[in-house]
Amino acid sequence: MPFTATKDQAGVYVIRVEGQLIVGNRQELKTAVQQALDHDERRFVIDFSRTGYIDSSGLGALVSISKKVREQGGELRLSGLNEDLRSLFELTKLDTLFAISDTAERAVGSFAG
Amino acid sequence: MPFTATKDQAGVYVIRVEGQLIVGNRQELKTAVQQALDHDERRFVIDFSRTGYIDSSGLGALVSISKKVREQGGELRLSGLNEDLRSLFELTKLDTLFAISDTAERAVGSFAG
Amino acid sequence: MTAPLPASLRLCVRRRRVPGPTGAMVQVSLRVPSDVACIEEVVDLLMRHCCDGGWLCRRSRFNLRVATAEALANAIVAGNQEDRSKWVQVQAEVCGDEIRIEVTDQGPGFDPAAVPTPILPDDLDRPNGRGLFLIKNLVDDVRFNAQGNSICMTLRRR
Amino acid sequence: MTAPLPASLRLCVRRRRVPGPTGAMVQVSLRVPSDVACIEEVVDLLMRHCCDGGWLCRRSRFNLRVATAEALANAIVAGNQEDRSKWVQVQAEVCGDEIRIEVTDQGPGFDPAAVPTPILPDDLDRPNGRGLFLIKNLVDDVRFNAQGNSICMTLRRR
Ligand SMILES: Nc1ncnc2c1ncn2[C@@H]1O[C@H](COP(=O)(O)OP(=O)(O)O)[C@@H](O)[C@H]1O
Ligand SMILES: Nc1ncnc2c1ncn2[C@@H]1O[C@H](COP(=O)(O)OP(=O)(O)O)[C@@H](O)[C@H]1O
Repeated sequence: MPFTATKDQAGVYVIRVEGQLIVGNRQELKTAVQQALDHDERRFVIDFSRTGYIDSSGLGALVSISKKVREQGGELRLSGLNEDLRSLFELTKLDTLFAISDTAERAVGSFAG
Repeated sequence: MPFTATKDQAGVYVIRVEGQLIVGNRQELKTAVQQALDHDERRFVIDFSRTGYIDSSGLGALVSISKKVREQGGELRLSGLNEDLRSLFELTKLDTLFAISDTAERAVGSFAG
Repeated sequence: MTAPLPASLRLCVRRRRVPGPTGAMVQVSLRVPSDVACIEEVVDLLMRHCCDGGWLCRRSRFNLRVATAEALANAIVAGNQEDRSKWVQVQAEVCGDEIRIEVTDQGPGFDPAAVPTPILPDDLDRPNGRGLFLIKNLVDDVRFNAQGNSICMTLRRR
Repeated sequence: MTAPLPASLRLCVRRRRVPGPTGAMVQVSLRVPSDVACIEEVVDLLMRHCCDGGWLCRRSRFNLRVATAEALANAIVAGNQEDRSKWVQVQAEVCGDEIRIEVTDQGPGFDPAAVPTPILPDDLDRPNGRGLFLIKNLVDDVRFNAQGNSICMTLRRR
């Protein structure tokens, strides 16, 4: 499975992207977040510490997800971006659109109690 | 490096075969043992716990090494053979020629103090 | 992600110890079905056969992976419209310090000059339009044929 | 062990979703130089392209690896005498529940019936002569051409 989701004690929904986030599987990520929203989850971390690469469709999916989460009054943070992955966000200026933490733990911790 | 050698406290020379032991690299193993013999090592364990496969040249190299070690008054044990690797020794009846231990630790321990 | 059924595929690799007639040390050609589920495997095959060992630095390998995945996605989705009767042809060559990857689809082509830059503040929340921009920023040179159904990306070793 | 310089090599892979004219789902051909340093990579390439996913059980994959490495070693060393101007041709096919691997060298061939069994107690400490015996015991069927410079090994899925 390319995505594994866990809900932490503080009620934050953490999704880890294993492998690639690309045109062939981004829909699965969108569906996973939508289902969680439908189950009243509102705090999301998408973690990339085990991700190889992301293509423009993957970046686009993150943009859509971020919008959806905001529209439903939720919050989204990204975490675990290595130098290579981070460069994709910087090139596309998406680093200005997303809240980004170093690690999933920090991302979880940064949600207001 | 396909072979890593360590000398343990009890004075046993343990060589680990990493990857394959085949026609393309068996000479390196023979050389490693010969050099150790030249440095007066006499107790050898060759460990296969990190080995993928062995071909007939690799088996043949072990036979030659075993003979050399015996001729110089030394002892050789093999260890770490998984089920697949062990089947090669059984097919060729070489399991009757070699002293075989489950683990490198047991092989080391089985040398007379 | 691997496709549940392995997709049909044709791969040819020609590797030389000394440069061949075109100067190439490695030539790889791939015929890929118009199925996005193939992209990851094709990227892996190209990287494995073209960038084996320490030939390219980590960042360059990453950039090439992303650029190749992008070009394949464009060829399969925008070019061939995921029509399974159409193929995507990939040619890769390692020549000296350069690697060239050419991706050709059977679609009508397009005018790359007409594609807008996707990084204006107002466009940041658009879900698409970043593919060509990424490619151009990740490799050293990008060219299209006149029809626009074939892209050639060059990355230089540094 | 990977060769310090990547060896020259020609690899063609043809993979289908439905059986082709010969019934094959996967066809792989490889032209390999007469260099024992290539064996490991060739075995890996064959396994990757023929036995991807869980198609074969662990033991069968192991047996096929060893048998293929053996056949390549015989072709390169006994057949082509490590003469770099000679090649080894490998053809592999996956058809239904069978995988066939054929290894052909450019040597004079030999008479496999004349090769003695290497497991007599007195022969156990001989350093060679176990290759064909291993092959025969690791796969389901072994055939040679009349000349003896081509071996075809078949392994059935169980
Ligand atoms: N191979 C192609 N064939 C036809 N049109 C293409 C091709 N590649 C790109 N395009 C066109 O260029 C546009 C921009 O592509 P791109 O920057 O990759 O973003 P996106 O694919 O997300 O729209 C696409 O929407 C498509 O109209
Ligand atoms: N492809 C080949 N061409 C010529 N002779 C071969 C070939 N394969 C095997 N042989 C002959 O068969 C003998 C037995 O081979 P084998 O059982 O693999 O043991 P080994 O290679 O260790 O001698 C070899 O010594 C060689 O004389």
